Amino acid sequence: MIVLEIASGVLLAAGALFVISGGVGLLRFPDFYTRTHAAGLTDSAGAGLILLGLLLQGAGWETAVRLLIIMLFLALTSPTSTHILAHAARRDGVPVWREGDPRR
Amino acid sequence: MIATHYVYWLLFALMMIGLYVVISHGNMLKKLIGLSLFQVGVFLFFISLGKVDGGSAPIVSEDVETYSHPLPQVLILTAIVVGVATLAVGLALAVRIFESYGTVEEDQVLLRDADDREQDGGAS
Amino acid sequence: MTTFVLINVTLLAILIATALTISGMRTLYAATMLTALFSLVTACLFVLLDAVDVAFTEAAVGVGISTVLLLGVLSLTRSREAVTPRLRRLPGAVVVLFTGGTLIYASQDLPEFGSPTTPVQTHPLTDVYLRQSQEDIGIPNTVTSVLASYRGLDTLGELVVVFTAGVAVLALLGPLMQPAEAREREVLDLVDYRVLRVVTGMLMPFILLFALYVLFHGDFGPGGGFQAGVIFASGFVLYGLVFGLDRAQQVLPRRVLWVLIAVGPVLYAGVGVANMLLGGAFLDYDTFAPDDAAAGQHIGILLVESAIGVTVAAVMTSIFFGFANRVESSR
Amino acid sequence: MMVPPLALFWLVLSGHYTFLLIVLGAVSVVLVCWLAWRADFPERDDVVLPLSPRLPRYVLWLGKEVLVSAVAVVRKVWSPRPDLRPVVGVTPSPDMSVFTQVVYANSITLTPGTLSLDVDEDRIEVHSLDAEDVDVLRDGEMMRRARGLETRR
Repeated sequence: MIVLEIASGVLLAAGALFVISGGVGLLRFPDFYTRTHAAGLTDSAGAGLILLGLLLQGAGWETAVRLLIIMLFLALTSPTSTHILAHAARRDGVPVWREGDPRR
Repeated sequence: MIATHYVYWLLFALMMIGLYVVISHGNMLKKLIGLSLFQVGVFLFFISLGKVDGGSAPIVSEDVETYSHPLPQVLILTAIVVGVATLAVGLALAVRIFESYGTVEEDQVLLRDADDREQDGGAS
Repeated sequence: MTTFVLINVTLLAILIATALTISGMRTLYAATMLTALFSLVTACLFVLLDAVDVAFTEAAVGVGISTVLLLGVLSLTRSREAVTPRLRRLPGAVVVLFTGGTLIYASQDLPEFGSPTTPVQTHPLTDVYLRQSQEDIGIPNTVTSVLASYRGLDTLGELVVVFTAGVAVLALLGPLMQPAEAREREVLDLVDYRVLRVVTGMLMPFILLFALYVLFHGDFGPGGGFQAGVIFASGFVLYGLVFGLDRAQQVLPRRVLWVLIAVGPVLYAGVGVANMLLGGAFLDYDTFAPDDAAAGQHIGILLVESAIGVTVAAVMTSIFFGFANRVESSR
Repeated sequence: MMVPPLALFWLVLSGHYTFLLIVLGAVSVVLVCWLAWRADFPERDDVVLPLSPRLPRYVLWLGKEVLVSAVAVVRKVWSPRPDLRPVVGVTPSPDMSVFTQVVYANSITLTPGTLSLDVDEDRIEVHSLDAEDVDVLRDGEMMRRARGLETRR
């Protein structure tokens, strides 16, 4: 079982790295749309890897089923909310940042 | 003292921030938001009184020995739902006040009331 | 410093920082969003303090329903706060500092946090709730047995408060307003929100079923009537937000909702009266099955939790409908 | 149509298979189906969980894509001078059922670096951190795979 534990640890660490990168990107990127991309890192890769890591901890099938359902739920809702947010910004006329523009 | 009471002190700070918003802000919606901050502080305080070191959630199973106390949790569980229901009543009142006064700022509401009273006094 | 203390202090620090930001913010939309964040962090803290049932409720209420209500009210009133004059800040600060100081002084008398020898933990009642309840009632989740059985009368009172609050909101916001006939039906631009609509349509049945699952599995894990009611209502709030109020009201007509609001307290009190008729005390579920007390308790708890769930869901949904009607008719 | 996935959801979550709970579960599923029928979703034919045999393969492929593009974005986040040339492009999505189009749009959003802004009848507007990403989308591998879910249903 040591292999599983190592794999789980690696996945959790990688997930945490993605989550932190998402946060840093949120602070560093210049405008709304690019920041949304950074936040997407946390949502998709970060959350997915962390949940996979937890899945490998092997806590019985009831927990595993719940983790899988959470993953499915996230895979459905997080892109939807991101899309709607960006859609609303687009409709509101938030301009797209081009290279050389000042930060917003 | 710090090691054993830090949670209470931090929660008192939280309650006081909420209380400050309720007392000094004139906007009624802001007051309601402040009230819910205060409320959450109280909820957490209650729950923290039932917590035991190394305890787990009070769902009895064979391989767990220590449990946190269920009673505060029951009280707070119902209080949260009651809290949102009363928040809705407060918000409904705020909407009605806005409809008749055109503002949700306490000062302006009081000012309009004073004006009305003066006019009534002048007429009679 | 254990990990527990570290996580605890970090979460509390985030809470306090959020609260400070909210108190300084004049744009109320942003403050509302931060309040939702505040609730999420609170839910994490509840889990840390072993209160999983409470965390459940807080997450559904704080992030779902109260945020939607606040946003609705902001669109009805003004979303910018006036500047607080300096003159008003001072008395508030004095009162708060004085109260806070008193509380901290008084906290010297409080028992140590987390200690197993506090009066809360050593009181004989603790043993009743945690050990004896397994024989009396026989369900693992002691929160449910305390909520629905040991303190059933108390919970009936809470349910009546929720009922009253729902009626008060309906009275304030004019429940008899019938906007659907007078107003021209909005032509919904389906293509525009295609993604949102499809995903909502796919998720909503599962949210509703999850609420029912939470209702009926409150005996074994975190869950129960209050949580289920709030989750059920947030499913409908989601439907109303995405597909429009008219359609949401077609699914659950308001008249039906009003009946359901009253069904809960009546059913709950009816269970108590039935117990009296069977020769027991008010809400003494043992009388349902005289030979097997635990079975009687199970029936009683199931009925009472369902009553709670129905009323909470109906009250929350009709509060949302009330506010949403105002928003639509003020356009 | 909706009964099997809902019943499966209940059984998988429940974990307690006593007579009472199974009956309650059946009642709950019926109640939810009745409400969903009353709700009458406009795209009802498409609003069915895609229990297509190709779904697992698609999920695995999408997971791989997400990781690859996430690494690229992480590099941009941490580089001292991020090389950002965001563009708004359009990728066609002709003759798709609504459901497949939604799957496609959400897959675009789920991969970091691309973000679907607007879903139209037969095209999707995409914001991307890199012009190349839009070109890759136009090549159509993701679209082809998303379509694969539809045909084998």
